[in-house]
Formats: sequence, C-alpha cells, structure tokens
Amino acid sequence: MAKLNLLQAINQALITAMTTNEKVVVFGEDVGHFGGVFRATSHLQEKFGKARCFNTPLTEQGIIGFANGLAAQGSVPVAEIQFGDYIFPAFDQIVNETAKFRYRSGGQFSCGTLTIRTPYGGGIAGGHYHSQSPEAFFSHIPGLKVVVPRDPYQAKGLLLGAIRDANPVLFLEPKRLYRASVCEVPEEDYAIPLGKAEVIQQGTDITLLAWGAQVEIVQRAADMALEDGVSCEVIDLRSILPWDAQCVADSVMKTGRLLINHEAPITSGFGSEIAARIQEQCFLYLEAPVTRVCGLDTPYPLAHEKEYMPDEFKTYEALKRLLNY
Amino acid sequence: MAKLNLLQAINQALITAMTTNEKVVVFGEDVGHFGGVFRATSHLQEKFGKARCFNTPLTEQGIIGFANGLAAQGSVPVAEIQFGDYIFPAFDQIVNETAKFRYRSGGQFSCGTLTIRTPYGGGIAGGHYHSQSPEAFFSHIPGLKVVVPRDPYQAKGLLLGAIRDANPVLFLEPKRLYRASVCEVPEEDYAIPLGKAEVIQQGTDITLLAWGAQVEIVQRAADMALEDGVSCEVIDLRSILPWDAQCVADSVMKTGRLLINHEAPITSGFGSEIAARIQEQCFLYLEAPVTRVCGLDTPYPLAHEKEYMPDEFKTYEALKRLLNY
Amino acid sequence: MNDRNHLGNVALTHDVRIIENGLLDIPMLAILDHEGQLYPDAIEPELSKEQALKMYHAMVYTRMLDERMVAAQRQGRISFYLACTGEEAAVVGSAAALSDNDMIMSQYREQGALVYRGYTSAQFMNQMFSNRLDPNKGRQMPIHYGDKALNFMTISSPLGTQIPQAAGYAYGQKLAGQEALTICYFGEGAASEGDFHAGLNMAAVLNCPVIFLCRNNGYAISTPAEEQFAGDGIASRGIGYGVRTIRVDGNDPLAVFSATVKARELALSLSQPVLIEAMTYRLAAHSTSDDPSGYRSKNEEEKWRLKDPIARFKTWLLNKGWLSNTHTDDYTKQVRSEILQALKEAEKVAINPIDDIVEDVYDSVPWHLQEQREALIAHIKQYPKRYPKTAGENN
Amino acid sequence: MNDRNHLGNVALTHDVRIIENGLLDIPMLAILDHEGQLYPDAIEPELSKEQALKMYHAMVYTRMLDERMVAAQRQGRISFYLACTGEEAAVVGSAAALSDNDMIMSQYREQGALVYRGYTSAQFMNQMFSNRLDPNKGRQMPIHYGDKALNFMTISSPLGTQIPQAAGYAYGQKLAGQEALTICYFGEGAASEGDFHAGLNMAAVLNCPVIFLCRNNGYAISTPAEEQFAGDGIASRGIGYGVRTIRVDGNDPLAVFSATVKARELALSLSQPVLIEAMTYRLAAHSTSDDPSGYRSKNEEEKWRLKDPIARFKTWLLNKGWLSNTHTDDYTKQVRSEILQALKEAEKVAINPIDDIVEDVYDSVPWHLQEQREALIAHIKQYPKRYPKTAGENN
Ligand SMILES: Cc1ncc(C[n+]2csc(CCOP(=O)(O)OP(=O)(O)O)c2C)c(N)n1
Ligand SMILES: Cc1ncc(C[n+]2csc(CCOP(=O)(O)OP(=O)(O)O)c2C)c(N)n1
Ligand SMILES: [Mg+2]
Ligand SMILES: [Mg+2]
Repeated sequence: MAKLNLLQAINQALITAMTTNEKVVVFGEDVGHFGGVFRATSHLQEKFGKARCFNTPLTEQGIIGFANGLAAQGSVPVAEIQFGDYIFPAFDQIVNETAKFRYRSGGQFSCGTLTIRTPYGGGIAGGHYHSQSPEAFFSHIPGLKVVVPRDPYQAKGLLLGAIRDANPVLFLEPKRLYRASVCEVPEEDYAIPLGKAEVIQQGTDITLLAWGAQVEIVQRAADMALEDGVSCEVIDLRSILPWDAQCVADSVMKTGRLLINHEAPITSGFGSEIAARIQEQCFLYLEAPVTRVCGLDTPYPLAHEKEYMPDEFKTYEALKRLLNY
Repeated sequence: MAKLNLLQAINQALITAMTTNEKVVVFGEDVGHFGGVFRATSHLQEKFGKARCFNTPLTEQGIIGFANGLAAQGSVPVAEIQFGDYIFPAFDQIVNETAKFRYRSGGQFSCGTLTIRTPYGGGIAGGHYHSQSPEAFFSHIPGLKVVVPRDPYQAKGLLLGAIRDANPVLFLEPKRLYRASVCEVPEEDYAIPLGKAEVIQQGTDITLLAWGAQVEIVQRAADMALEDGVSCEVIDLRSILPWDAQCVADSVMKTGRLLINHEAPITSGFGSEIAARIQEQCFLYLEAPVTRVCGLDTPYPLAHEKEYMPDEFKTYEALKRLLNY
Repeated sequence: MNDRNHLGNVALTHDVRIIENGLLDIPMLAILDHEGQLYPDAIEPELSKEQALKMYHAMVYTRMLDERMVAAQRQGRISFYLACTGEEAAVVGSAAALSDNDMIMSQYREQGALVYRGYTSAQFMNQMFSNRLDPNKGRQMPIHYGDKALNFMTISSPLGTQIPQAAGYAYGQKLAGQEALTICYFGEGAASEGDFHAGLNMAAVLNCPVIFLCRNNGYAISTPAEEQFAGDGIASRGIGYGVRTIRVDGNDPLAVFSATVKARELALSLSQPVLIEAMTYRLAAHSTSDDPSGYRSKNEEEKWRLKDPIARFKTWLLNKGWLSNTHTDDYTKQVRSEILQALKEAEKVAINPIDDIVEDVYDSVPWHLQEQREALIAHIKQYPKRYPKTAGENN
Repeated sequence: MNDRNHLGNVALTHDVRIIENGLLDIPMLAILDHEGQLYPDAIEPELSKEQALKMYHAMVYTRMLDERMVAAQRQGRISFYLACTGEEAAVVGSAAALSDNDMIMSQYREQGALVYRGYTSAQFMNQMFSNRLDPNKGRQMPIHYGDKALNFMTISSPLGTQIPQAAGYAYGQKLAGQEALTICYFGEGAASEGDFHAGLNMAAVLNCPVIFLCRNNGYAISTPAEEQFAGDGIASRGIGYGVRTIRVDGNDPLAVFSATVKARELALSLSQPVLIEAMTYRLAAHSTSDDPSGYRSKNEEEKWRLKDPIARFKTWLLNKGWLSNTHTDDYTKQVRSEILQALKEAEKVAINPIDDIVEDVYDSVPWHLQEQREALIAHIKQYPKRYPKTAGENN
C-alpha cells in the first residue's frame, strides 16, 4: 500500500472511476491539460483524451448547468469548481435544477450521476475568498447529498462512493489537507457508502463531532483532555446530507454530552441542525447543552485567521466547560 | 387610518421612501410601467419618473450586481426579485459581494443602502418554483440582514426600517398574505427598527415562535390550545438575521417550552439555529426539548401542498406533545 | 505545446473608429408572406403533404388546447395556464424538422412541439390536473410537461437554466455516438439570464450539436423587447459567440421549418451549435395570471393578429390543394370534443397517494424522509377531515 | 402606450443563409508599431510631455513593483502576488485617459491604474502586509487594493462580479448629475461569467456611462483564449449588446489612450457604455501560485517579450526627445529604493488589534458579534502564546 496525500488519493479515485466506467467525464476550469490549479486532475486528459477530461470556459453556472444536462443524458459528470468560494454563481443550477430534477419529473429524468468536487475551508492564508466552508448552505437542499472526507483514505473511498451513488453529490475537499494529510491508500478500487458517520475513537465522557479538516482538531482536543483523564468519543460525520443522526444520537446517549466543531460561521452553520436534532432526540440523556465551537459570524478574515479558527484550544476549553456544567 | 392589504402597505412604504429621499431608486423585472407582477410598485414610475423606477432585463444576478454598484455609489436601491424562488442566480452577488463589501474594504465602501424585496412562501398552489421559503440560506451570511413582516402594518414599518437601515437587507414578503392580510395602516411615515422580535401574545405554558405568514398559523394553534386551558406565549421573530435571541430566551425561561414553526424544510431551516441557541442558553429551564414544526425535506409539492404545510393542526399536536413530555 | 497566438489574423487600423450599433442588420428569412403566399423568389422546403398536414394539425390542436384551457382556468378548474397563441409556427415548424430521437428542452410555451411528437389529450390533462396519472406525479404546476418516451425534457420554471443544460445534453449525445441532437427553446427575455451566455459560449467552445431556438415574441411578461436588450435582437449575439446564426420569420412555418432543417444538418455534421432567432409575437396574455391591457394596446395586438401563422399556413395548404375547408372543420370539431372529453376524465382522477410525498427526492427514500412520512401519515389519520384528498386511502 | 414593433426595420431574405462565424473581423487600433515607431498613417493622441512621462513612470513603477513583490513572495515575506507584467500599456494607457473623478473598478491586475492615480509605495505595502495601516484593515489577500479617496473600488476575488456593479455605479453617477463615469476592467476569462452578460446588457439598456475594458491577454490561468471562446474575441460580443466597441493593441499605450479618450467622450456625452478590447499578453505567471511552463512554451513568451509595451513607449518618448536614458536610470534607481524602503517598513507594522475582528460586518457591531468578540478576547488571554500576534495588546 502506498502513502498518498489527499490530492493523490483524489487523482487515483478519478483514474479508477474513469477506467471502470467510460461514461465518466471530468471537467472544470483548468482541469484539462494543466490538471487543475491544485493538480487533482493531473494526467487525466493524457490518459483518457480531451473528450473525457477538458477545460471549460470560466463560468461556474455554466459548468453546473452543462453538468446537469450531461447527467440527465446519462453520462457521469464529475465537475470541478476551482474553489468552494466560487460555487455560488452555480447556486441556482444546484438548488433549483440538480436537486429538483428527479422530483419534478416524477423520476423520469435525474442528475443522479453528477458529482461536484470543490476545495473548501481555511487555514491557508486565503482570506474570505479562498477559505469559506459552505456546507451549511447545501445541507438545506433536499435532493442533494453532501460529503466531506477527512484524509486520503476516506477521500478516495468516498469520492468513488459519490461518483457511483445514484444521487447528485457535492464533494467538499478540505484544501488545507491537500498536501498536509498523508496516509496509506490501497491501490485497488473501493467505495465508501455515503450517509454513514464513523466513530474514530471510542469514549465515555463526551462526544466530539466534526468533519473534514476539523476532525484532526477535535482529535487533538481529545488528546489534551485525555491527559486530564477525560474519555472522548470522536466522530467523523463524513456525510452532511443526509447525515447519520442515529450514530451521533447513540453516542450522545452514552456520553451525555455533545460538542460540535466546524469552521463555518456559527449562526446557521450545520452544527445548528445537529444540535437541534440531538437535543430533541437525546433530551433526557443530555447532562449539558449541546455546544458548538465554530467560526465567527464574520467573513473569513486574513490577518486574524489564527484567532478566527475553532482550534483545539477553543475546543478543549469548551469541552471542559461542558464537563463542569 | 385606512385599511390596507399587504401589497398596498408595501406600495405606500415605497412611495414614502421615494418621497422622503430622492436617492431611493426602485427596479426589477416588470416593476416599471406595469407596477410589478403583484403590483407592489404600482404608479411609482408615474409618480417618480422612469429614472427612479424602471424595468430591468431579465437577470437576477444582474439586478443584484447592478444594485450593489448603485448602493456603493451612494444611491438607495430597492431591488425586486420577482419570486424568492428566482433569487438564487443572484446568490453569488449577495453572499460574496453585498454582504462582504463593507468588511473587505475596511469600511471604505459598502452596500449598506441596499434593500432586496422578494415574495416568498407557499399556500398559493405554486409548486416548488413559486413557494420556496429561502430565509435559512440567507441567515448564514454575515453582513446581511433578513426581515419578514407578518401583516400590512408591520410590512410598511419594517420596509421603511429596512430601506433606511445602514446595512443591506433582504426583505421577504409572505406572498400568500399579499391580498389576504388586511389591517389598519397609518398614513404617516413610521419605521420599525430591525433586529427586534415582538411578543404578540403573553402566556405562561409554552412559547410559540414563527415569522411571516406562519405567525397566524401558530396563533391559531394557540387559540386551539387555549380551549384546553393552555396559555401560549406567541412571538413574531420579525428579523431572521441578526435575530432577537434575548427576547426568545426570556420567554422560554418563563414558559420552559419552545415550539418553532416555519414553512421551509426542517433540515437546516432557520429553526435549527434557534433550537441550537436556545437549548444552550436555556438548558436549565427547558422542560421539554425545543421542537420544530416545519416543512418536509422535499421540494415544495403541488398536489400535496396541504399535507406538506406546517399547519395549525400539526402545530397543535406538537404543542400537546411538548406539554405532556 | 503549440505556440498560441490569440491575435490570430487580426487586421490593423490606425484610425480611432468605434463600432456603432447597427453595424449588423441581420435579415429575416421569410418564405410565405403575411397572406400565406409564397414570396416570388423563395424556395419551398421539401415537405410531404402528410408532414405538412401533421404540422398544420399540431398548430390547430395547440390553438384549441390553449383556448380550452384558458377557459378552464377562468372556470376555476385548473389553477394556471400559459398559451402559445400566435407562436405556433415557431414551435411546430421547428419541431417538425427534428428527428424523434432529438431531445427537446423547452421553456414553457412550446406545447406545440409535444403535440407534434404525439402527446395525447389525456396526457396533457393529467399533467394539468396534477392527478396520479401525470408522469410528474402531480408535483408541478400546470403546463410543466415532461415525457421521457417522447424525448421531451420535463419543464422547469426558472428561466434560462435549460440553456447550458442543453449544451451538456448534446455533448453527451455526441460522446455516446448518437445521431441525434438537442434543441433548446427560450424566450428573448430568458436570453438576458447569465445561463444564456454560459450555454451559448460553452456549446460553441465544446462543439456541442445543439440548436438554440429563441422565440423573440416582443415581450417578457410586461417588459417589451426594447427594455430587454439594445442590440440587433438575439441573433446578433450568436455571432459574438462564433455560433452559426439565422433569423427567421417565426410566424412563417415554412421559413422556420427550412431554417431548422438546415440548422440540424449543420449542427450534426459539424458537431456545433446553431442559433435560430424566430421573430414572432405573443398574441396571448403572458399567462392566465396576466392582463396585457396594462402594457400594450389592442391596436398593436390587432396588427399582429393579421400575421397569424395558422391562417397563413392554411392559405398555403389550401392553395396547394392539400387541405379543404371541410377537413379543417371536421378536424376542429373532433379535437374540440376529444379535448373536452379528456379534460372531464382527468378532472375526476385522484391525486397521488400521500406515500408519494417523499418519493423521488433521492433514488430511494432515506431515513429522515421515512420518518417524516410516517409522522405525516399518522397525523393525517388523526385529522382526516383536514386532508380530504389523501385521508381516505389511509383509513 | 406606443404600439411597439420589435421587428423594427428588419430586412427580409428568402434564402436559407446561415451566418457563419467570421462575418466579423474587427480590426485593432494600433498607433505605435512593435518597435515603438508611429505607423505612417496613424495620428498621435494629444498628450502633453508631462502626461506622457507620468504614464511612462507609472508603467515602469508597476513593472518594478511587480518584480520586487514576486521576489518578496519567493522569500516568504508575503503570501501571494499577482503581476501586471506585459499589460502595463493596457492598464496605464486607459487610466491616463480618465478624470480623477471617474470610478475605477478593476479585476486584480490593474495596479498600474492605482499607480497612475498616485497610490504610494507605502500604501501598496501596507495592503500587501495586511498590517494595521492597510485601509482594508488586513482583511484581504495581497493585491486586493482599494482606496476611496482615489476613486478606486476595493478589489474582490470573485471574477466578473464588478461588471454589473460598474453599470449600477455609473447609473448612480448619472442620476447624481456627476460629470464622471465608471471604468470596469476584466480579463477575457472573466468575460465568460454570467455577470459579464448581465452587466453589458444592463448598461446598454439602462444607458449607463461606463467603459468596459477587457484585457484579452490570451490566458485565464492555464486556459488559452481558444478554449475560452469561439467568436472574434470579446469585441464581437459588444456589438451583440448594441454597445459601441473598439479593439485596440493593448501593448500600445498610445492606441489604448486614444481609444479610451474617445470612449470616455462618447460614454459621457451619450450616457452609454463603450467596450474596449485590449489585445495583450500576460508575460507574467498567472500569480505567484502558478507555473506557466506547464501550459505554454518559452518560445511563445519570447515572441511576446518583443512586443513589450514599456520598451515601445520608451522608444517613442526617446524619439520625441521627452526622455533620456539617464532619466530612466535615475527614476528606476529611485523607485527601487523607495519600494524596498516601504516594504521594510510595512513589514514591521503590526496587524490590527483583535477588537477589529468583528468590525465592518455591519455598520455597528450587533449583540451576537459583541458576544463572540468578548469570548474570543477572553480565550486569547488564557492562551497568549497561541495567538502571538494579538495576545500582547490584551495583556
Ligand atoms: C429565473 C426566473 N426569473 C423570473 C421568472 C418569472 N418569469 C416567468 S416568465 C417571465 C418572462 C419570460 O419572458 P420570455 O423569456 O421572453 O418568454 P415568453 O414568456 O415571452 O415566451 C418571467 C420574468 C422565472 N420564471 N425565472
Ligand atoms: C468566480 C471565480 N471563479 C474562479 C476564480 C479563480 N480564478 C482566479 S483568476 C482566474 C483566471 C482569470 O482569467 P482572466 O479573466 O483572463 O484574467 P487574467 O488573469 O488573464 O488577467 C481564475 C479562474 C475566481 N477568482 N472567481
Ligand atoms: Mg418573450
Ligand atoms: Mg486573461
């Protein structure tokens, strides 16, 4: 098994997908010959030809509109949006078209084969136009699936899962892990099914929940807490929509406490849905309120990036407050 | 004082705004000579000339882009998006431009004078493209304000408040009340400040929270409950962003129970933020979990509209469950 | 790596000469004049009697469907309707030039194309009454037809979204090696949307076999064309994208047919888009929610009534001896009763059972929608009188 | 109510003739040839020695700033930079034709316009080091300048968004009766965005006094122009919108200046938009994050280096006797040390205090942001070593 970084894992997943299904088509801004500004699509044009991997004009609404039509036709589009911050011109095509295509036609037509890949998140000195975490917007769109991997192994398996899932999937790639996260990734073809969270550390005192690049942050807070003798259960949510409420609820019914961490602004971030649901489902089990450690309700700053981030220290402090509630 | 319907109240607010400030400019699809498809802008072009009230080409991203520039220049644009369902092509201009304009320039420039008006919501046999309630999307956009009136009196006062507020405001008009809601509206100029909820009925057993057209629904549920001897406190949230958490928390600390009603799909609807915040702030006061009675996680249906709606019967049943928790 | 030179063969000038509007003056293809007579130097398209009559029938059927359904809406039998009246030639004339394998992506005023493809009165009615026989399962407002078997993409209300989709669909057809293309209809109003720009440009750059057909009918609801754009219509834009373009008299079925035949030939053989701008007029109100007297004169409407595409086509058919007045009368009578019959039947059919409310959001119903459905069904059982359309089935 | 006739004076044709691409062949205004010699039949713009030198200085300054900051990025002193190299004439030549009251809305490669307006080295550096002297308060990545006093709109990264905004801004200027317009810069890549379409069309229909200046520099990051559009550049689109249009040699400062002077005159006197397509070449990498060797040849770059706008302008100025080589050398030396000095100073200035983190989201700080700020400050006090840049001030 080779050690790959997250970009390499994604590249490998794309190669596998294109090799095993000739209907898979990859496109977006600069993804062709150049292989994408992050190089996630390196060598695909070379290997599979220009018809199956190509540059598009610079229009996100066009990319997703085109992808919707291509998916409805029966091809399997994997469209890249260069940065999550630039997905908003395509918001109408996603909310009103991608997500409602099947429903409105009574199942006659659908965009089920579509996957949209886009890098998201901060920690790269990118300021508010290269750092946003837009998952909450997409979590309010019935018909769409939303997935976030935490490491290269997950990225390959979940991306193959997303491409082969019969529903349109938004696949959010934590860009600060692109080169920073490295782990063993099997050469072979494997897909991780969508919609399932993963308990990555068992514990009894409190449940820490995150996704994407923040999983490693809560993991670090759990390590700090361990030194105080606190046993944390750590969950990677993996799928934002539909999300695995049962897995989270089971954990909270055991630990009695839930701390959610995400980078996006706290107000109406996806943490709010989790908190709302879990306080209802686990009301009688909760020993403290469900708590969120999140980004501030501001655009993502540049000079104050470090201060803005819901880091392990903020998480650790919130965790202690919860335990002493 | 004359009795006006909600459209007339809005029309009057626009006339007042344009009369008192010559920088106010009103535009959008069909708003000119025709006065808008709902006639909210009737006679404005006649009264104030074509330069200050005009039709735009059919492009929502253009309307808001144009409005952003006009606001930055110092005019006071009031842009209409014909249906809330068609605001999504403008999502990028709103998320990345309107809302970040002031922040990114360190306060040198802003879109603070901008108001975006749009009809929203169901109950008019409009199916999923004429019924959406998109407030939750906009509640996750720091820099924006979001306001929803419940009746003609509120509509006039809040719209004047929005136009004169120094921040960009999305003003969501409950279209099923356009002609259905009628009340006394003072002729004179008055503005209701943004960001404040209103307790419209005092009570002791449970707090019912809604906004826009759903206020009347929870009011009806409160009336049903009254027959059972249940005393409901009813709150109209009025502002979705920033929202009046203190008003809601004060009420919940008194009643011990909170029921939120909104039309939008439940998952990541704005109810989730309210529930998340209130369960945290009022944890020790809650006698039952915060509960949401909302739309289903589907596109807004046509044939099954009645079934989809979070109506008074669903609200009443949830209310009883909460009281017997 | 080629050495690219994006200046190509740009000519030089040393004069500061700004190109004024009006450089373009794109002529309009016309074969029949307003009276339905062939222009002297015009060439009739190759059109068999059979096909010509099929077109004529589709145009007449569409007109009658529109009349009947506008009335049905006034009677409160359906909630909404949107008529094609005055634009039948633009729609049917182009649809007739296609192969049945070609995908049709329409805006909402192209019911004539569906008629031409063989959509039945029952099918129209089931959609408009949102009943359980509607293939869209009653989920959309009236007139949002869709039929997979007929290669007619389900209509969606947001304007312009189908334009880049059509480019993508056509790209997929080409990739799959199909001898078929996509036609994409839209109004001159929708052409102001960003999606129009994206769709035409992408189709041109990515060599998609797609026909873009703009019905320039002078209005977008109340907004006249001169408040929609300042250029030479929509055709002049095609040239900017490097897209082959033709403007036709949209009230002349023969001109529209000829242009579309040619466009299809080019699009398929070159794998490239073609733009057709059909100049026409919306004789109808925008929809049953609209009253055009607020924004245009009767006089203007009258002028255009004289250019009626059906009358024009009829004259031509009569002159050719392919049609008789008795045939027209018989056909009209038959269609009228067929439509009325279908309407009455569809009206009686129930809506889909409540179980359906969470279907087709995803390929299968996920846990949270199952939960929501169960709660809803239980609630309806508790309040059967409040949900009369769906309570019965659950009792 | 007028009787509208959207067919206007459309000419008829009876021939199915599809308009092919290449109908247009828009020539390019050129005044100086590649060697900096006046074309024989070209007319020099009215340009004083003083203004010509101001332009030249701005171009040279821009080149040097770019060189210095690309190096600074390599040294790890700033995180990001984006150079104008090769495109100085397109930017400075147009900026020089404006009045100081005109609003400039740029994409991100137009630092030359700011230089021409008088932005100082210190101002550039404060922005790029995101320090507390930056008027944007350190909130944006390097190169996102903005200066209200200079009528230079703060840059935003999302491409194309400034295009409809410029139409709106210009509309406001007209409404306020100002004798000023807006110029809006963008790349040929950004022109693919839906916002481009919306902006140009709205400006044309709503009669906005705005100059749209497209720098067609052959690339959008790695994407060459021929994968961006299939028409005759961006100029051919202007005609489709009914917008007065001119194509110029973007490496010829005199041509760009002349075209912009004319465009400004027209835009203001007619209250209408004008589109300028400046044909140029991005000699630089897209940004410091980019390596162009992956998508273009050195050979191609070399060819364009020969068309260098600064060398060309210099020759013209030398020929005119307005410039000497010593002057150039002195100026270069002075600017180099000034830039370096400013860089060193800005580097030392602290970032804004942490209090600022919630400012300017709204006009005043609402309750929830006050709450969040208080919690954050308390947290930083608890972990001062973890937040070294902001902890000090709170101790
Ligand atoms: C994105 C979007 N914006 C607005 C509307 C509302 N609307 C429906 S039809 C229409 C006018 C369309 O005009 P045009 O494209 O010319 O088509 P026509 O009705 O003339 O056939 C408008 C504004 C919509 N459906 N979608
Ligand atoms: C909406 C949006 N999509 C994508 C990007 C990423 N991006 C930044 S620059 C660029 C290329 C722009 O090319 P062009 O407009 O030709 O300008 P140039 O760099 O050549 O000056 C891209 C794709 C962006 N900033 N905004
Ligand atoms: Mg129209
Ligand atoms: Mg470029």
